[in-house]
Amino acid sequence: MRVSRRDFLGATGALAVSSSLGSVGAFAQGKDILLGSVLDNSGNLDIYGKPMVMATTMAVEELNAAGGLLGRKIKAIQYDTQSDIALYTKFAQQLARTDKVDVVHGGITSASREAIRQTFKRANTLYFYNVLYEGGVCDRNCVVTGTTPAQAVEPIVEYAMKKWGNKVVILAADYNYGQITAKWLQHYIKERSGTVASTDFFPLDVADFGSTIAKIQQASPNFVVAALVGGAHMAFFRQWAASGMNKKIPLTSTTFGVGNEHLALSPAEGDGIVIAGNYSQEAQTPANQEFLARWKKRFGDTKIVHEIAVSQYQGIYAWAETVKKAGTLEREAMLKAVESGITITGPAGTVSIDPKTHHAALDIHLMEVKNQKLTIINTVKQRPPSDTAQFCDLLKNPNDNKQYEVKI
Amino acid sequence: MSEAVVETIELTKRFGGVTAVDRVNFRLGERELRCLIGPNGAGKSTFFKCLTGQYPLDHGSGRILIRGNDVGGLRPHHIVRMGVGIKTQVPSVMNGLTVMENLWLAARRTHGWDRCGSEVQRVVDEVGLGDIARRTVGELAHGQRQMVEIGIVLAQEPWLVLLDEPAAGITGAEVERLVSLIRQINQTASVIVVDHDMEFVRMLGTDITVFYQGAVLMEGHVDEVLADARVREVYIGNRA
Amino acid sequence: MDYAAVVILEILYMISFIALVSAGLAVVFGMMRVINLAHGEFVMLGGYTTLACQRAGIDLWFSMLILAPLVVGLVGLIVERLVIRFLYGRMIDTMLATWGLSLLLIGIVTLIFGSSAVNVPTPIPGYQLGAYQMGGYNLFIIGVTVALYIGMWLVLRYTRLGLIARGAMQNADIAASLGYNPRTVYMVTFTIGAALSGFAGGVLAPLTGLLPASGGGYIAQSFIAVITGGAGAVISGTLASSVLFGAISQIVSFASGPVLGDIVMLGLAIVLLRLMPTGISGRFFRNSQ
Amino acid sequence: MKIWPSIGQMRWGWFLLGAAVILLWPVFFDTHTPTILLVWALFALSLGLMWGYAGLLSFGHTAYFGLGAYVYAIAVVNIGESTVPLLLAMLVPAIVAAIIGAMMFYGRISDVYMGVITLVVSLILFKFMSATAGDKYAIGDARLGGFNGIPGFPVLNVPGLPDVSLFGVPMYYVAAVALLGCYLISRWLLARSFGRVLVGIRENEARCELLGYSVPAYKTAIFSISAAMAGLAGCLFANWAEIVTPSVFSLRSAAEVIIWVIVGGLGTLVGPILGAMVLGMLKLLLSEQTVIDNSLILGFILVVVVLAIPRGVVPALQGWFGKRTRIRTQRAVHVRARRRVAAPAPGRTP
Repeated sequence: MRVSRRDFLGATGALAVSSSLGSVGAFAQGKDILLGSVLDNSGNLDIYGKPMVMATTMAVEELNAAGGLLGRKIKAIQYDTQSDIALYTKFAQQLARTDKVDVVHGGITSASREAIRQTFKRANTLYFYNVLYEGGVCDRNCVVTGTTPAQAVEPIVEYAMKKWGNKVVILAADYNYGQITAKWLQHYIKERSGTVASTDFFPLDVADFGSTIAKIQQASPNFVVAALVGGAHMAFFRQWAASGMNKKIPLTSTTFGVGNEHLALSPAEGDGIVIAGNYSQEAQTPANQEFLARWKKRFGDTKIVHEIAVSQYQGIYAWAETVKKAGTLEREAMLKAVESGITITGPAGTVSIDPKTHHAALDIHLMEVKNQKLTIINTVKQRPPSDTAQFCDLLKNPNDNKQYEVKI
Repeated sequence: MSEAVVETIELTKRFGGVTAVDRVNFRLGERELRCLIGPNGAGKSTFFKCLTGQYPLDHGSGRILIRGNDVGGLRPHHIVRMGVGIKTQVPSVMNGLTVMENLWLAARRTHGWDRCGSEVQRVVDEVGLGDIARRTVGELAHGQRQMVEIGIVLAQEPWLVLLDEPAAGITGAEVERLVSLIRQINQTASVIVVDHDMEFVRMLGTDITVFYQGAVLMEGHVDEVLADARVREVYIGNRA
Repeated sequence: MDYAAVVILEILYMISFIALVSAGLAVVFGMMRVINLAHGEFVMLGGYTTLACQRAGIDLWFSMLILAPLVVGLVGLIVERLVIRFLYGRMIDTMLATWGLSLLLIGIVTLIFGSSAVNVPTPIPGYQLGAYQMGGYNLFIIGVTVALYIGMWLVLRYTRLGLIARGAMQNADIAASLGYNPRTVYMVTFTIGAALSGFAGGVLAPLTGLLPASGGGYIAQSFIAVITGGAGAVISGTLASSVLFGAISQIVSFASGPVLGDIVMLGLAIVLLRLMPTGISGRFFRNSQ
Repeated sequence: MKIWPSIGQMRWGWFLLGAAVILLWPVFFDTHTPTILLVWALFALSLGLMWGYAGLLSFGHTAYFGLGAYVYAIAVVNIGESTVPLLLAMLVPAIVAAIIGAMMFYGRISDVYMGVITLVVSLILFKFMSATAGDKYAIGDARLGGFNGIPGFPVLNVPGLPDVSLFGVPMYYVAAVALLGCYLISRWLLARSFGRVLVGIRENEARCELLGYSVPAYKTAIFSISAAMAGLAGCLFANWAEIVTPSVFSLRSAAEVIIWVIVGGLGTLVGPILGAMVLGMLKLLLSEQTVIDNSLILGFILVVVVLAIPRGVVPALQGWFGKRTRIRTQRAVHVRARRRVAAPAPGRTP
C-alpha cells in the first residue's frame, strides 16, 4: 500500500505538470488571439470532423499570413472529442474556463452542439456553429453559418414533389437533427398538399435496413427522403442500391454528400440521388477554384473537402470579419458587429449573417449525384434561414435561449 | 415412541430412468450414531444428499422429517439453520482462507460476534488444529483439510451431524483421533456417518444401515451386520 | 401475398446473418470453452481483408471466399500463440484478454484504414419478386450460410478431424486418448474459428459497409446466440438460437422498428438464460453435435 | 482482529495521507480534471468491492452507473432541488440491481452466464436510451433525448437551497467526500460478518451454503450495494459533464471500468481506485493528441496486464514489498478469486 500511494503521487504530479503547462503556454503568448475548436478528429464521426479540423488549420494559417487580426496573431487550440459527447463537455469547459479563448468554432452533431452551447453562454465565450442542422436555435451568443431546413430541405421537397409526385417516405436519424428535420419535412410536404406515407427513425448504430426497404416498397411512395447520419447509416444507401431500388423509387437526402458519401458509393449505386446544400466542389466560381488550389497545396488531397469543412472555413472568416468590424475581442462588441450585418464571400458563395437570428443567408444548390460528383442542377442565391426567423428575433429578445421546433 | 431426529418415509430419488434411492424408510433416534454403508452406487450418497437438501426432492417421492418437520423442498442453508452440521464427501473448505477464518465463518452462524473468537479457539483445541491454525487451508494436506472440515461442523454446535466419508484420505493415528472426535460429537448430537471403509466403521462400533441397489438391505449393530452372509456377499462380491 | 414472401425472405436472411456471424464463435466456444470477445473484430478484419484485396485488383469472389478466411485464420493463429494459449482454463481472463485484443485490433485497423466508413461493391444485382425489388445478395448469404452449416456438419460427422473435434467437445482428454496433443487441437480449433469469422466478414462486407468499430455490432448478437445455444451442441444449438432470435427480431422489426427488434431479442436472451442455464442445446440436444 | 488477516486491514495512516492529498489538492491545482478522476475512481471502487471480495464480475456494471446519471437528470429536471434526485440516483440502481441479482442468484446462474446477463442488461439500456429521441419519450418534464441525451439540467445544490449550486471546487469536494465515504463504508462492510461471509462465498459457495448462509441473499445484497455506489458515481458524472447521453451504457464504458479494476488489482480497494485514476488520466491525455488511437493503447494495456500481472498492479506491488505472510495470503486469495470465476464449464453440468 505504501508503494501504491507513491504511485498515486506520481500520477498526480504528472497531472500538475500537464495542467500548468497549458496555462504557462497560454500566458507566454498572451498577445495571441485564441481560437478554440472542439471537433471529432477520430472515432466514427471523423469522416465529418477531420476535414473540418484541416479547414480550421488552413483558415487560421491564412489569416495569420495576411497579418493576423488587430495586429495580433491567431492561435488555434483544437481538441479532439473522439466522437464522444462526454469529451465535448470536458473540452468546452477547458476552452472556456482554463484556456479562456476568445471564440470557439466547433461541434458537429446537434447533440454535441447542445452539449456545449450552454457552457459557452454561461462563460460568455462567443460560439460559432458551422454545420448544417435542423434549425431553430435562438441564442444571441451563438452564430450559425450552416444551412437550416428552410434553406436546404425545402428546395428538395419542392423539386422532388414537382418531378415525382406527392407521396413521400421519410427516413431519419434518431436524434434531434433527424427528429426535427423530419418535422420540417412533414411541414413542407403538407404545405404542398403532399402525403407522408411513413416516417421512420434509426439510431446511429443501425446498419440493417432490410425490413425498412421492404416496408418502403409496400408503401410505394413517389420518392424517399433520407436524413440519415454517420457511418452505419451508409449501409442504407448500399442496401437500397443492392436491391435495385435505386432504379425504381427516386431517393433524395438532406445529408448525403456532407460526409462525402458520394465517394464511398460506386457510380452505379449513387447516381441519381438528389440533394440540396451550400457547397459542391463542382462549383465553377473563382473563389471555390482558388480555395481548392490552396487546399491542394496545403494538404494534397482535395477529395475530402465537403460542405461543412467549407462551412467551418467560412465561419472563421465571418468571425474574422466581425473582429475587424468590432475592432476588439470584447464579446459584446463582437455581437454588436454581428448584429450590424456581416457579409463575406467564401468558396461556397456569399455568406451574410442575419442580425435577427444570427443565422446565415447562403447560396443554395440543388444537386444530383452523377459519377461520384455533386452536379449542380440549379442555384438559388442568398436563401434566408426563414424557418428560424419565424420564431426568433434576437434584436427584440436578446435574452432568448431556446431551440424552436415547427409545430405540425 | 419418542420423536425421531431424522425420519424418512418412502424416500425415493430418480435420475432420469435410474432409481438411485428406492422407497427408503429410515429412522434415527436422539443421540444415536449411525453408519450408512454399502457398495459404490448403492444409493447411500444420494440418500445423504437428499437429507442435506443438496438434491431437491421430487414431488410425491416420499418425505423427510427432521425432528418432525418436513424438510423436503428446503434448501441446504435452511436445513443447516435448524441445527444440522454437514460435512460433504470431497472436503469442502474455503481454500483461500486460513483455518481460523474457516472456523470463524462456521461459528458466526450460530454465535454472536463477541463469542466467535473463543469458539474458534475451543474448536482449534478440540480438533487439535493448533499447529496449522494460521495456515491457509489450500496449502494443507488432504487429511488435514478433512479435520478442518470436521472442525467447521463442530464450530456450528449442531444437534444433528451428517458426515460423508470423513475417513477418506486419513491415515493411522489420525483415524483414531477422528473416531474419538465423532464419539465426542455424539455426546451432544445425533450423528450419521456415510463411509465404506470397513475398518473405520468397525472402530466406531455402532449401529449400521446397509444400502444395496437403492434400498435398505439390513440394519443392525456392526458385529451382527458384518457377520451377515447377505452383506458379505453383496459387499465383497461387488467390491471385487 | 408478395409481401408475405418478402417478410419470410427477410426473416430467413436475418437467421442466416446471425448463424453466419456466430459460426466462428460457436466453434471456439463449443470446443474450447473460450469466449472470444475479439470475435466481432475478426469478422471486421475479414471485411477489411476483402476490401484491401479488392482494391488491389484481386477478384472479389476470390477475396471474400478464400483470402478473407485465410488471412483472418492466420491472425487467429498468431493470437492463439501469443495470447490465448497462456490462458486456457481461465475463462474470465480469456474474456478480458480478448476484449483488450478487440480494442487493439480496432486501433490498428483505424491506423491503417482510417475510421471512415468504406464499402465493397455488391457483386449481385437485385431481382424482382412480384411487386417487390429484393437484394440478390441476401439470397446469396442465405445460400452460403446453409452450405457452411451443412459443411460443418459433414466435417464433424464423417471426418477424422470431426471425430477429434467431437471428442474434444465432450472432454479434452478424449483428443489426448486418440493420440493428439490437446494444445494442438486447441490451436487448430482457434485458427478455424477465426477463419470462419473472417469468412463471415468477407461475405457480409458488400452488404453492410465497413467501419473499424463495426465488430461491436456483431459481437453482441453472436455472443448471445452462441451462449444461449449452449456449448453442448455447437451446430444445433447455435442454429436453434439463430432461428429463434433471427425470426423474433425480424418480426418485431417489421411490426415496429429495428430498435425494438434488438431490444426484444436481448430481453428474450435474458429470459432464456434464466430458464435454461445451460443453453438451448444443454436442454434439448444433449447428445447430438 | 487477529483471526482475519485475509481481508486487508484498514491502515489509517495511509488513508489519512491519501485523504489529505485529495482534500488539499484544490488549494494548489485546477480541479476540473481531478473531479472526474475521483468519480471514475468511485465507479471502479464499486466494481472492485463486488468483484474482488465477493468474486462476482458484472460485465455490464456501467448499467448502474448510467442509471444513476439518468435518474439524477430526470429527477432533477422534474424536482428542481437536487437532494432527492441524488438519493434516487443511488436507490433506483440499487433496486434494479437487487431485482436482476435476485433473478440471477436465486436462479443459480453460473458466473459466465452472470457475465452475459449483466452485459445484456446494459446493452438493452443502451439500445433503448439511444432510441428515445422522439418527444413522446419524456418522464415528466424531462425528455430522454435519445442519442443527444439530456443536457442542461440543474447541477447539485446545497441541500435545501436550490439556488446555491455546487460546481467547480465545491463539486470536487462533493466527489472527494463521496469517494472517501464509500471507501470507508466498503472497509466497514468488509470488517463486518457480512464482508467475511462474502469472502467465504468467493472461496467456496457450497460450503457457505452448508454453513447455513443464504448465498443468494448475500450476493444479491452486495450486488445492490455495489450498484448504489455505481449509481452515485453516475450521478456525480452527470453533474460533472452537465449532460447525460446513452454512451454511459456503451460497451466501451463497460470495458473501461473492468480494465481499471483489473489493472489496479483485485482483492484490494485501493487498487481499483488507483487504476481508475491513472488510466482515466491516460485516457484524457491521449485525447489531446491524435497520433495514436486511444483504443489501441487501452487494448494493449489490458492484454499485457492479463498476461503478465493477472493479479493487477497493486497486489503485485504489495506482494513485492509486503511482508511474507501477506504475500502468501494475498496470492492465495487472489488466485481463488480468479479461479472461482474461471472454473465452471457451461453445458457440462452433471
